Amino acid sequence: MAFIARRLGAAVLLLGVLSLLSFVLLAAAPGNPENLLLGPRPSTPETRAAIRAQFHLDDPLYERYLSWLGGALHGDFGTSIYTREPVANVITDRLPVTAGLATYALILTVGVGVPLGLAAAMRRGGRLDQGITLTSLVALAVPPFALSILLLYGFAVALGWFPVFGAGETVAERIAHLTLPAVALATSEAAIIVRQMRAAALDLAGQDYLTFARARGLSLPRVWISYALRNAALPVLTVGGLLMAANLTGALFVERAFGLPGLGELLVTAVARKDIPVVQALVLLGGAVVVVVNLLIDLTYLAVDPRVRHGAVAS
Amino acid sequence: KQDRADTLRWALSEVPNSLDIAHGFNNPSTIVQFAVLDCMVTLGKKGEVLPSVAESWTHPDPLTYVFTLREGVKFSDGSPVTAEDAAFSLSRHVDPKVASQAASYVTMVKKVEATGPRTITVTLSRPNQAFLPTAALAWQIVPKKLAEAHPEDLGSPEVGTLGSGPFKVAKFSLTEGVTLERNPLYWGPKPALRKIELKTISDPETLRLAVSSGEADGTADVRPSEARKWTSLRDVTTTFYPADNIAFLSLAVDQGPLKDVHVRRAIAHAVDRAALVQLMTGGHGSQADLFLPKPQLTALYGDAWPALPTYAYDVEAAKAELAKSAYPRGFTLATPYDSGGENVKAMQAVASDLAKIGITLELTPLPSEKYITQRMDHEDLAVQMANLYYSTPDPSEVLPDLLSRASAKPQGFNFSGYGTAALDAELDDVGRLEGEPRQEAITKVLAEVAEQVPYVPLYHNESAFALNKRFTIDAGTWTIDILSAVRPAGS
Amino acid sequence: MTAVSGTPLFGGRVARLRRTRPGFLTVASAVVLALMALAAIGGTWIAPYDPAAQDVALGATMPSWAHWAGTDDLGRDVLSRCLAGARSALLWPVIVTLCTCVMSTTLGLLAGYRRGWLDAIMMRIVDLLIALPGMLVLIVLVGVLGGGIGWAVLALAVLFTPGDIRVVRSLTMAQRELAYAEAARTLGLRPARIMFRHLLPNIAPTVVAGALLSFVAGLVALSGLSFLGIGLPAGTPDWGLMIEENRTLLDLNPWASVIPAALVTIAATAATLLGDRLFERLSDAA
Amino acid sequence: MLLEINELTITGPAGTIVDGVGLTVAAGEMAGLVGESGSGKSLTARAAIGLLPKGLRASGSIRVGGEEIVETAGERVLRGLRGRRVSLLMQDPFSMLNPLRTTGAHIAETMPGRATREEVARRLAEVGIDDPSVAKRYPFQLSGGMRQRVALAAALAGDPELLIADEPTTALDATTQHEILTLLARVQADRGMGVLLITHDLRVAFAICDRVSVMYAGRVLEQGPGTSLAQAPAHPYTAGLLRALPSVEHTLERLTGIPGSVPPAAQVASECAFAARCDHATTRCRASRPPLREIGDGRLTACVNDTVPLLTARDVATGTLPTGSGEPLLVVDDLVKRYGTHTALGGVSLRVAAGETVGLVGESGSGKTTLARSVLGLVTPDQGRIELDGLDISRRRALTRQERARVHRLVQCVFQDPSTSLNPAMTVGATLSEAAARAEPAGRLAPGDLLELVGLPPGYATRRPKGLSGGERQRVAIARALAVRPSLLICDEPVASLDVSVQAHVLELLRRLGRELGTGMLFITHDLAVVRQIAVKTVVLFKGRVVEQGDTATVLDAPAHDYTRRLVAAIP
Ligand SMILES: Nc1ncnc2c1ncn2[C@@H]1O[C@H](COP(=O)(O)OP(=O)(O)OP(=O)(O)O)[C@@H](O)[C@H]1O
Ligand SMILES: Nc1ncnc2c1ncn2[C@@H]1O[C@H](COP(=O)(O)OP(=O)(O)OP(=O)(O)O)[C@@H](O)[C@H]1O
Ligand SMILES: [Mg+2]
Ligand SMILES: [Mg+2]
Repeated sequence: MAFIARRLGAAVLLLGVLSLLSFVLLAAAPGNPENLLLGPRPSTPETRAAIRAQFHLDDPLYERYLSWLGGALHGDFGTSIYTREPVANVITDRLPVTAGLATYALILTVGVGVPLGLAAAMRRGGRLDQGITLTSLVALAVPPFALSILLLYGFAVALGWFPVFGAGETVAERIAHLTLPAVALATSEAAIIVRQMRAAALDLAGQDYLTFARARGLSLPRVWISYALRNAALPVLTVGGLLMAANLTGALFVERAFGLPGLGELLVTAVARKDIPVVQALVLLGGAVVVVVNLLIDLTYLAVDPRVRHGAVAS
Repeated sequence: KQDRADTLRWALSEVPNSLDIAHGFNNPSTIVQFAVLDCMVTLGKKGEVLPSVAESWTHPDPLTYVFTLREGVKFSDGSPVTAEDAAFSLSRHVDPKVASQAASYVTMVKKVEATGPRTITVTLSRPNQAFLPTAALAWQIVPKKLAEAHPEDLGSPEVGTLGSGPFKVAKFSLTEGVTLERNPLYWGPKPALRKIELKTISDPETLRLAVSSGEADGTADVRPSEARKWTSLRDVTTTFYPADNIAFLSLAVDQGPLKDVHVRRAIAHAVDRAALVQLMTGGHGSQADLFLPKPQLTALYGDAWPALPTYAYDVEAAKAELAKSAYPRGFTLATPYDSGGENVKAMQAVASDLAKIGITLELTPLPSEKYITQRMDHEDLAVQMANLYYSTPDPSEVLPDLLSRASAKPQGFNFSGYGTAALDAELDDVGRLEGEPRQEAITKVLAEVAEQVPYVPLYHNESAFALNKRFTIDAGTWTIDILSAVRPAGS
Repeated sequence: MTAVSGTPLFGGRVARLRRTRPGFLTVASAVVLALMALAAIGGTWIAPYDPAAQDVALGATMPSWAHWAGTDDLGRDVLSRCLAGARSALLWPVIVTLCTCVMSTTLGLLAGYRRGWLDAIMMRIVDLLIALPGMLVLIVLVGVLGGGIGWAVLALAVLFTPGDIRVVRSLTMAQRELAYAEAARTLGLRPARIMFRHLLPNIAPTVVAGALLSFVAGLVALSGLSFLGIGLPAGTPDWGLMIEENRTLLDLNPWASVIPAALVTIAATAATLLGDRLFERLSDAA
Repeated sequence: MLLEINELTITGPAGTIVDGVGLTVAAGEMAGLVGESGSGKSLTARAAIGLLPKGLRASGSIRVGGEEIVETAGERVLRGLRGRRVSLLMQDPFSMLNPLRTTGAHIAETMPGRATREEVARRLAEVGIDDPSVAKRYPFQLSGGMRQRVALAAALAGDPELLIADEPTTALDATTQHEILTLLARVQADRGMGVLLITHDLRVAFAICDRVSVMYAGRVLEQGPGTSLAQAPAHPYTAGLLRALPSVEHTLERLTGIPGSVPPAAQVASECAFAARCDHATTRCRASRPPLREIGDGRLTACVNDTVPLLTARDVATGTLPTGSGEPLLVVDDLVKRYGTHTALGGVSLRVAAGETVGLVGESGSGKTTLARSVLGLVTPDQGRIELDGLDISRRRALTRQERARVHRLVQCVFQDPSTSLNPAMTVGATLSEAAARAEPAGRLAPGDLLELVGLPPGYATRRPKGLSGGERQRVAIARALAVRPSLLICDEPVASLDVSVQAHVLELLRRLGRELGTGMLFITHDLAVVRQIAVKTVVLFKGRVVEQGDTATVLDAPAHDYTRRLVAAIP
C-alpha cells in the first residue's frame, strides 16, 4: 500500500512539473493565437484586443497558470481557441478513435509479435529465426508514413478491401476502417515486441528452472505457458505498456495519412494553430497516459512477481 | 438506392470549426455556413449583387442603404426572420465582445437599424463600393435571440446555429463531421439534395483517393498544382473556374537593396512567370501582369484591360536593370517562408531564378504559425510570396489593404510597405467613386504598382470542384452557396 | 516508436555465439552503409547534375537516359539529389547519435558509479523525461519554437538520452559490483579512470548497439519531421524531404519519392542489422 | 539396472565433448560421478534425462529402466520417463525454482495424481521441512538450504526410481551441505531409490557413494567402490586429485596440484586423455586410447600401468606455517554494520599481526565479506574502529590524500570469483602495470616480474582474461594485489570455486608468498581444510559476531563454541 501511495504521489508530482513546464514553454513560444484565428485576412485592432481579453492572453503568466491549474483540477481545461468548445469535449470527442486505434494496434502488436518472437527464439539460428529477425529489422526501419501510403495504395485503392479514410461509425465499420491504420501503426511496434520477446525467451531458455521443470516431467506446452510466457511476460509487458502510451499520442502520422480524426491529428493542427489550451491539455493527457501506464505496469509487476510484492527487489 | 441518389458525401480538407462566420471565416466553415444560413444579398454569375433575404434595396445617398425584407422567410425551426434579426446579424460583427473575424469587413458600417417591420437601414461612415458585395458574404442572418445569448460561441458544436437557408444542421461534430438535411421551410426553390454529409480528410492524397474510390462524392479542395491528377480520375468530373485570387511577390521597399526601384524591376524581369504558372497550376492558370484577381479585372474592364508596363521574363533585361542600381553584382536576402504552406516549391523556383542575376535568397523555413506571426508583425519581410484569395468582385476588398499606408504597419497587409499620400487619396477614390471615374482611379493605382513594383504579380489560377459523375454542379467564381449548386445527375 | 525509450532492444543475457565469419547480411549492411557514407562525403561530386539546378519548364519526368531516376517537378535530377541528399540524411542522425551517446554514457556512468544524491536527482529527471510523450514533445517543441533542424536534433537527442542513461546506469551498477571494479577501487584509482577505462569498455557493446539504434530512430524520426514540414529548408537535398516534396508526383515520377523512401529504409535496416551483429560479437568477445 | 549408459558420446559444434562413457546405477545404489570442471559430468546427466542443450547430440546407448532413450525416444516417451522413473536435481538452488511460483506449486505440479495440501505437506516433511506454511512461500523467501530441500521434494514428487543429483550442494556452505547430503542419503535409503550423485568434492563422493566413477575430459578413467578408490587409487589422475586434496587433520608440508589443465575431449580422442599431465606416461599411453579394464575387487581403470605406487608418504608430511612478527597490523574493534534492519556485523573485533595469516570462517551470510569490504574501504561501517598499521581508516573520507594513497598500498585483496576478478577488456599486462603504477616508485615491479612471482610465464602479459583458466586468473589477481607490495592481503574465498588441483596450486602459491614476502593475510573461507593449510590463527564468525578465535589447531581440534563444533562435524 505504501508502495502504491508513493508511486501515486510521484505520479502527481510528475504531472504537476510536466504541466508547469509545458505551460511556460508554450507561453514563451513566439506567436499569438489571434493571428491564426483571424487568418490571412485583415482584422481590426478592436477584434484583436477582444480576443486577447477573451483568452486572458495579457494576464501575467503565473496567474494564467494558476487559473488554468485550478480549472484543470476540476476537469475544466478551458476552451479551445479555434473551435470555442470546451477542451475536455474536443478531446473526449476524438479519444475513442485514437483509443480504438491504439488498442487495435496493440492487439495486433502483441498477437503477432509475441508468437513470432517465441517462434524465432525456439528456432534460434534457423531459417525461421533469420526470416523473422530480418523482417522485424525492415519493419523497424520503414518510416511509418511511407508504410501508410503503401498500405493505402495497395489494400484500399488497388484491391479495395478496406475503406480509404475516416473512422466509421458502427462497430463493424470501425473495425474495417481502423484495420489498415492499425497495421501501419503495429508494424514497427510488432518488430520491437518480436525482438524483445525473442531476447526474453532466449534469456529464459538458459534458465535452470526451465530445465528442472522439464526434468520433473512437465509437458513442453505447459512449461512454455506457465513458465516461459509468464516469466517473459514482464519485460514484454513493460514495452507493451509504453507502446500503448506512445500509440495514444504518437499515432499522428498514421492518423494523418488515413484521415482519422484522432488525438494525434488534433495535436498537429492544434500546434499549428497555437490553440494553447488544447495543446496544453494534450501534453498533460500524454504525460498522464505514460504515468498511468507506468503505474499499471508497476501494479502488474506487483501482481505477477511475488519478489516485487514482498519488496525483495526494487522494481 | 434512391436515398443514395440524393445524398451527397462531401470531403473537406480541414475541419469546419464554427458555423458562424464571426468565428469561422475560413473555407471549410463557410461552405457549410452558406448552405445553412441565408445572407441579406447574394452574388450572381457575373459577380453582380442580387436579392436574397432582402427582396430589394435602395441606395438613396452614398452613405445609406435601405433593405426591404422578403416576406415569409422563416428559420428552420419555424420562427419568422424579422428586421430585428437581420439588423442584429450585421451589427454584431462590430461588437468587440463577439470579436468577429468579419469585423474588418464592416468597419465602414456606422449604424444598422430596423427602421420598419420589413426595412433595415444601414448607414456608412464613408462611401464604400465594397459594402454591398461584402454583405453577400458577411451578413449571414441568424436569430437575434440566439446570437445575443452566445456572443462568443455561436456556431460551435455545442451551440450550433439556426438559419433560414436551404439546409439545416442535423449533426455537427468536430470529429464525425457535419450532416445537413433539406430545410422544408426554405423560401426558395426546393433543394435538389436531401442530405449532405461532410467529412474531413486533411491529407490531400488521401482526399483524392477517397473521391476516386467513390467513398466521397465531391470536394472543392482541389489543389491547382495537382489538377492533372484529378482530371485523370475515371468516375469523377473536375470542373475548373477562375479563382478570385492573385499570387504575387511582395518586395519590402523600405529597407536594404529593395529600396531601389531598379532592383525591384530587375526582380520582376528575372522571375520566369510562365514556368511558375506551369509549376503551380499545372496549366490551370495564367501569368498575371496586373495586380488584381482575374475575375475582378474581368468584372471591371470586360475584355479591354488597360495596357500598362509589364516585365517579361528576360534575364538580360533584369541584369541591365540591376546594373542601374547600387547593387550591380547582386546581394543576399534572408527569406523566411511558410514550411507548411503551398508556396514552398514556388519559392524555390523564384530563388533559383533570382540566383541567375546574382540575388541570393536564403530560404529559411518557419512553421506556419510562426511565419504568419512574423509576417503580421512585419519582421524580415524582404521578399515574400503570397497567394491571396478574395470572395467579392470588388477591387476595394484588395487594393487598400495591400497599398495604403495605414496597413503598412504591423497587423496590416501591406507587406511591401509602399505608400504615399497621393496613393492613399487615390485609394479613397476607389472606395468612394462609382462607374467610369472609379474605373479610372483603379487603373491609376494599377499603373503606379506597375511602375514602382512594390509587388510583382505572378499568376492567377483556377480552382476546381471534383465531383462524382452521379452528380452535377452549376457553380463558378462567385457562387456563394456551393453545396446547393450540386444536384444528382439527370435531375 | 522512438517514444519507447528506456527499454533496451538488446535484451538480457545473450547466449554466447560461436565465432563465425560475418554472414552475408552483415557484410552487405556494412557495404551499404559505407557506400552511403561515401555518398554523404562525395555525393555532390559524383552526381551527374547539380542537385539544385532547376528546369521548371521540363518539370517532372520519368527515368530516361539523361536522368536515370527522372526529375522532380522543378526539373531537378532525382539521382543527383539522392546522392547529394545522403549528406543531410545521414549527418543529422549521426549528430543525434553522437549527442545521445556522449550524454547518456557520461551521465549513466556517473549516476551508476557514484550513486547517492547525484544519482537520485538524475533519475528523477530521467523519470520526468521518460514520462514525456516523445513525439508529442517533439512536435510541440519544434513546431512551435521554430523550424530549425538544430532544434529537432537537440530535441531528439534529449528524448533519446534518458532511456539510454537508464540502460547505461543499470549496466554500470552491475559492473561496479564485480570483482575487477572493486579491485580497481582498492588500488585507489581515480573514479574517472575506473569509469572510463574499466567500466566503459565492458558496457561498450550495449552502448554501441544503442548508438546504432539511436541512429536508426533519428533517421526515421527526422524523415518523419520532414513529412510534417518541420526541419530542413525546402530545396535542401535530403531523403526525408524528398519523400515529402515528391509525394504528390506519384503519377508523374513515382521514383522521385520511392527511391529516397527506399534509401531511408535500407539505411535504417542496415544500421539495425549491423547493431545487432556488432552487439553479439562484442559481447561474445568480452 | 535403473540406468545403463554405454558408449555415450556427446558431440557439440566444436567436436566431441563426452567420449564413450559407460555408467550404471542399480536400485538402492548411490553412485558417484566426480571429475574436474568441464569434464562432462553435467552433460552426461542431462543426456540421461533426455535434456541435452540445443546444438549437442548424443549417440551410444542410455537405458532408463530398460528403455532406450538415445535417438529412438521421442518427447512423449521421455516425458513419461521424466519425473516418474528418473528425475534431476541441479546445482544452483537459487535458479532452479521458478521465482514466480510457490514451493507448494512446484511440488504439486510434479505429482502424478491430484495434490492435496496434506500430501504437499507430507512431501515437505520428507525433506525435513516440518512447517507446512513453507508451501505458500516463494523461493526468494527461503534460504539456500531450504530451497535445495524444496527442489529435492519437487524432484521426488513424481516418485522416481532414479534421482540424478548434479552437484546439489556446491552452492551451499559447509554445514548446510552436510545436512543436504545426509538428507539425500536418508531419502535414498528410505525409498530404496537409485541415486547418481555428481560432485567435485572427492571426500563426499568417496565417503557416501557405493560406487564412484572418475571422469576426465569426457571419459571415465576409473571406477570402483568409494572407499577402496580413496585408499588405493588405480589411476594417476585419481591419485593426483587425492594428493591435491587439503587435509583437515593436519597442515600439509606441500600441497601438490596436477600440473597443466584438462584438455578438450576432442583433442585427445585417440590417446590416454591424462597422458600429457601424467608423470608416468609412456609412449604406450599415447599410442592408443587405453580401454577401461578390470583390476578385480569390482574396480576398473583406464591406466595401462598397474605397478606404480601412486601415493607416497611425502604427500602427507606435516608442515608449519609462519607465525608473523606479532606486531599488530590490522586492528578491528567493535565493528558494526547494518543494512536497514539487518545487522551484518554486530560488534566484531579481531587482530592480524604483520606477516601472519588469519583465517576467517563462518556460514554464508555471517558477515565475512562485509568485514573484508569494510577494511578495504568499500563499505563504510556504522560504528567501530579499523586501524591499519597505526592509521585509523574506519572513515575513509576523513583521510588526507597522502593517507589514502598509503592505505591503498597497505591493503589489497583477492576476490572469490575468478570469472570477474579481471577486467575482460584489458590485457593481463595492462592490468598489472596499472596496479604497479600505484606502488611506491622505488620498488615497482614490471608485469613480467609480477607474473613470474605467481608462477606464470611472462608471455601471459599480452593475453586477455578470456583466454585464461580460472586458476590462472586467480594468479593474475594475486599478482595484481601484490603489485603495490601490501602488508595485508585480504583473500575472500579465493579458491572456493576452483577445482581441487588448481586450488592446491593457488593455496601453495599464497603460502609461499606469505612466507617469502612476509605479507599478512586475512583469509576468508568456509572450508576448514583450507584454513588448516593456510592460517595460523582462526576467527569464527557467526551471525555477525565472533564466537571463537585462537590458534587454528585449537579451534579445529577442540572447538569450544557450539557452532564451531557443528562446522567441524560437517566435514565428511
Ligand atoms: N550447450 C553447450 N554447447 C556447447 N558446449 C557445451 C554446452 N554445454 C557445455 N558445453 C561444454 O561441454 C563441456 C562439459 O560441460 P559440463 O557442464 O558437462 O561439465 P561439468 O563436468 O558438469 O563441469 P562443472 O563441474 O563445471 O559443472 C564443457 O567444456 C563445456 O564448455
Ligand atoms: N549491500 C547489501 N545490502 C543489504 N544487505 C547486504 C548487503 N551486503 C550484504 N548484506 C547482508 O549482510 C549479511 C552478511 O553478508 P556477507 O556478504 O558479509 O556474508 P558472507 O559471510 O560473506 O557470506 P558468503 O559466505 O555467502 O559470502 C548477509 O545477510 C547479506 O544478505
Ligand atoms: Mg556441471
Ligand atoms: Mg562472502
